Amino acid sequence: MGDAMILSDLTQIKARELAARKKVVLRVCLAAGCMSSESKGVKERLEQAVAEAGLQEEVEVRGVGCMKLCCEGPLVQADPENALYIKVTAQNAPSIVAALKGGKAEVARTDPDAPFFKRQLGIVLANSGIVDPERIESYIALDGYQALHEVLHEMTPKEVVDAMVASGLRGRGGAGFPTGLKWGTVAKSPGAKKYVICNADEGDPGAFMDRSVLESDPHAVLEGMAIAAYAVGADQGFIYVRAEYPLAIARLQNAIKQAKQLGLLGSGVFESPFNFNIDIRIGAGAFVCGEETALMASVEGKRGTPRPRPPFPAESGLFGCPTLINNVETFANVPAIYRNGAEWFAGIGTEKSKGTKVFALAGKIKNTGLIEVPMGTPLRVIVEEMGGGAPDGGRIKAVQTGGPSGGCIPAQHLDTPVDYESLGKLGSIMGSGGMIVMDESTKMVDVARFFMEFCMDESCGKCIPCRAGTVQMHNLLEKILQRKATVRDLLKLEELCDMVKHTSLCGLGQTAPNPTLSTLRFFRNEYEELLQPDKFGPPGNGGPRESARTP
Amino acid sequence: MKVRLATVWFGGCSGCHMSFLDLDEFLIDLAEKIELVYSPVVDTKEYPEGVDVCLIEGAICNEDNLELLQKIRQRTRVLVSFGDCAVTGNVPAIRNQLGLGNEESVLQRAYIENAQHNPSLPREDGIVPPLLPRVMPVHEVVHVEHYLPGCPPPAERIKALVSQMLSGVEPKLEGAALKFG
Amino acid sequence: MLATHSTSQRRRLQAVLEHASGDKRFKILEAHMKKFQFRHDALIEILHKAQELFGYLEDDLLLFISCKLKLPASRVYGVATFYHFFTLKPQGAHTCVVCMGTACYVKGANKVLAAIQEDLKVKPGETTADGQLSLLTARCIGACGIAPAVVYDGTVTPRQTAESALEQVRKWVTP
Amino acid sequence: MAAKTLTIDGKPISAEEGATILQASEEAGAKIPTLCHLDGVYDVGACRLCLVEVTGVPKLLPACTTTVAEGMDVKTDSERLRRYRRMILELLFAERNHVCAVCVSNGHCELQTLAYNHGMDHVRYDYLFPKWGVDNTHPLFGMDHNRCILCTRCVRVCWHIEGAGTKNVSGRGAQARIITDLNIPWGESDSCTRCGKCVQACPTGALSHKGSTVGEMERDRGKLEFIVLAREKKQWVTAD
Repeated sequence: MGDAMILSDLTQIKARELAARKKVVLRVCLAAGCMSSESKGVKERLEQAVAEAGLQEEVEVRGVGCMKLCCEGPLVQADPENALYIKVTAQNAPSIVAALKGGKAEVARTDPDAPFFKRQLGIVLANSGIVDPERIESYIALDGYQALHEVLHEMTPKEVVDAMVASGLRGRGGAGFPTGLKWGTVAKSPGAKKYVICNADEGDPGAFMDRSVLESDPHAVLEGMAIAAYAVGADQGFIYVRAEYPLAIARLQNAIKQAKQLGLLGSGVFESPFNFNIDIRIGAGAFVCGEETALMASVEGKRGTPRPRPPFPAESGLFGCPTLINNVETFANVPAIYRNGAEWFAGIGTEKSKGTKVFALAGKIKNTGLIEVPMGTPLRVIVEEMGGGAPDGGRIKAVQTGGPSGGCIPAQHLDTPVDYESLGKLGSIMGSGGMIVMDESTKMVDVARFFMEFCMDESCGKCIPCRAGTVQMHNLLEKILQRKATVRDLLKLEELCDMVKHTSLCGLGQTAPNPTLSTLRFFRNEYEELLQPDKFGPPGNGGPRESARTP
Repeated sequence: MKVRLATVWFGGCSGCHMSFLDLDEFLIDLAEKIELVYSPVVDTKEYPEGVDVCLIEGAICNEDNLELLQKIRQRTRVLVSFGDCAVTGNVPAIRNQLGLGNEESVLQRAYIENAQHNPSLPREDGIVPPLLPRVMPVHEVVHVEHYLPGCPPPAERIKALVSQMLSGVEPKLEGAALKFG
Repeated sequence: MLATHSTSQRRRLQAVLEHASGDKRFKILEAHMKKFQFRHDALIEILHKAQELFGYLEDDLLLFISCKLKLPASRVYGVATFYHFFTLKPQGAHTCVVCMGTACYVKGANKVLAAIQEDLKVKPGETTADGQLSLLTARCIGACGIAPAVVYDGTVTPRQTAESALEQVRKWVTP
Repeated sequence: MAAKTLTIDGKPISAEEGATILQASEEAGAKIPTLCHLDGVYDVGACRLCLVEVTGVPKLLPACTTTVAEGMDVKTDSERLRRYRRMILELLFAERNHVCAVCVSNGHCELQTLAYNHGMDHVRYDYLFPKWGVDNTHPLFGMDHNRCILCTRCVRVCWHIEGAGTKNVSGRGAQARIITDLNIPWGESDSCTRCGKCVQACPTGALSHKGSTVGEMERDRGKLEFIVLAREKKQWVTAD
């Protein structure tokens, strides 16, 4: 570990970094999506082409994080002319380099001024696609870790909490609990030892926001955690990441190492009395570990089963100590809030939902990828304007938000502004940010069954309503799909949904009925079309028995 | 007018009917109020139309059970699942644990492996009904109005339920009177 | 250390420890435990390392971990079977993980999976008879932008179809 | 310790600070149904039968893990609670193979008693008829997984009172099951001290003394209480 870092060191690194900046930067996406389309090879070939053209002094080839339009990857952006090349292959490299000296590259391009990009507002993803996630200097050059310095030297922990309250930030993990309130509770909880945990167990199928943030800008998360730790009085942090995200894990490990080397993590950060270390804990494939008490059990090396709350983690969490748990996106918002001020943040979004939200746009939509928009942006703007609508002239039928805990919002409600309350009113939730677009070919009962199967498989088995209830609900949905169910089965299903929702121990069970309830609410006819006449049912169910019965 | 009562015996040990006979002198009171139109203890071949109440013993195990049960539902006002086999599947349904296709292995075990004389499978089209792939409690097949659990339900419990029905009140058993087993 | 184990288990444990002394992988694993000061809360990290070294978590390995971390064997087994990432059976020489996340599902991942199942006569979670290929499913690998995605031997591959998937996996199995 | 005053089913009572609603209810004479709760071991709040309504709290709260608060207004019984409780019991009966007629605990079973006390005259959900095994390898005890409701009482007494850690839960969801050591036959386990506390703790016929036949398995819960009192409070008082 190096000597304690001071502010002038930070500005020196920034100055050095800016001085070394070359005239042209070729940015190549090295996030997991583009990596799977060989973007690493593209980067190597570009470097080679730059060398062959003798342009090393003028051109930098930089591996960066997500450039958002994942469906068109691998993406390469050429600055300063702002050309965005799509579906780039290694063979395209010489042409792209040649075009830097004038002329046009023989590579497909997309319009960087299209609504998909122009409608975005980057706070969490501000650095994504710009910084090199593997070099801390690249982050520092964009004023990284300045907020941490300012917080440590110019604010008391209480002032930090107050500013967070004033910003109006709400947890981005799903439920939208006010972050400042959470920080304040942990800060006030008595205890010599406290923990900060970053929940990076992004388990919702169809969500990849947190993966992208970790792969694209890991230091923003580390800085956010450090600020939070100072505010609540913690000296140890954990990041709980899914094992399914090997690249994110590697980049986090690298980022932690670099931050430690520069003294931005460890003891006496910025010559202050503040000590903070971060360790990574790798999940092992259990969706329920996204629930905070289950996550803590898993960090403790146990079976990831949730426990009743209260006591809340803020009072008694990891190893029985007060613990702050926020998710990746929440922490990634933190540095910007302290850099630009709480009022700045509170000025974005709606009255009750401040700031921006990152969504992973996927499914039956033309432009799939990552978007960050101000809270309150209508769904229609997201799916039609930015997403470009359904591909191949199809019609959008519904948008699924909140994954297995959320619901399907039908097309007639596309003008709903995206904020916590509005989505809640439609029986869905904001969730972590997965947004799956469904077109006319999607069968809603099948979607409900898909999510119920997910919850059934992911139920930890501890509480009865979730363990046994999801099995029965799944069987009923299966029976309906097989056209073997009657109206009695549908009633049974609805009754079970209500019971499981209100009696399950944790969020997984409590929200497991949501996709079924929301499709029943908006697409009930699709269920009813599959029902069979109840020939041997009770009177009134339309069976032929009516006439045969004695008076 | 007398209440037209039927009792039927599906997949069960007939213990529930034995318990019914344990009603002793109450049977004499009963005889004045009901007409027994169909039962293992009377000689009626065809389940009649217009039955008021039918007590169903046993689980639904074979195709004959299934066919007759559906006919009973069409021709009866009030069905009572009579005893644990009818209510839960009970012992006959234990074969369901063997999964689909257990019919064959169950017959093999009973009629070949455990046979002391002339091991052979009982197979006679139109005479020996084929087993269903899954044994079902009665309410899984048709709607049932009332349930009378117990293995067998004690005579007192049967008396309570039947008396309530005959006096025209909505039958209701409570507490330990609903005990399985 | 051995007091909580039964006579039969103790004999087995001794055999495991003797075997371990000649196997470099156990040394690496023990060094990893030492890094965590043999703390109980490191159990999942240790299991990750063990699976990385040995490919799967066989009983003897779990017994070794339980003994070294001084945890009840039942607890180690309970944790290892709770998390789907851990496998207690040997895996095939190659792995094919079909992502069944929502985005992949609505774009036809179930058809890809069905085609492989049908063609290789293998169910998810199983290995082909020749031991060449383990077919697995994932709940979402976060590659929704390039759905449907399949991971072949650790390499995420975008926009798969039944045909492209079969072409890949047929290379691995003996026809 | 400070006392808290609260209302349970309309009846004003006072309870010690830190007491659970379940403990306070006993004094108020309200009988809240439980399955996973066992006096003497820590609570897990898993069976959800003890859920109660608390005025001003939108969610239902488990009485076994929720501590009393000043001015709390608790309802332990309502049409809705009874409906939910009955459904939970039905789900349990449908989940595994609970055949009361041939069960060692027939007549002495907590699950069976709760079922009839909640008016469960039949199970509306399809029985799943899973195939679960029986472990009869132990010289003294038997374990029938068909009758297990995963309340984890046995796991907790083995860990918390006996300290052996022989039993735990493997797998998850509907596949979860109680295991012995490294999922070995119970009879081969020597971490098992044969103390039999797990058998005393079991609410159903899943754990039994060998040789008991239908309806013969009666338990002596007082023994567990006796040990807990002796161990934790150093009081050798036999529970009556």
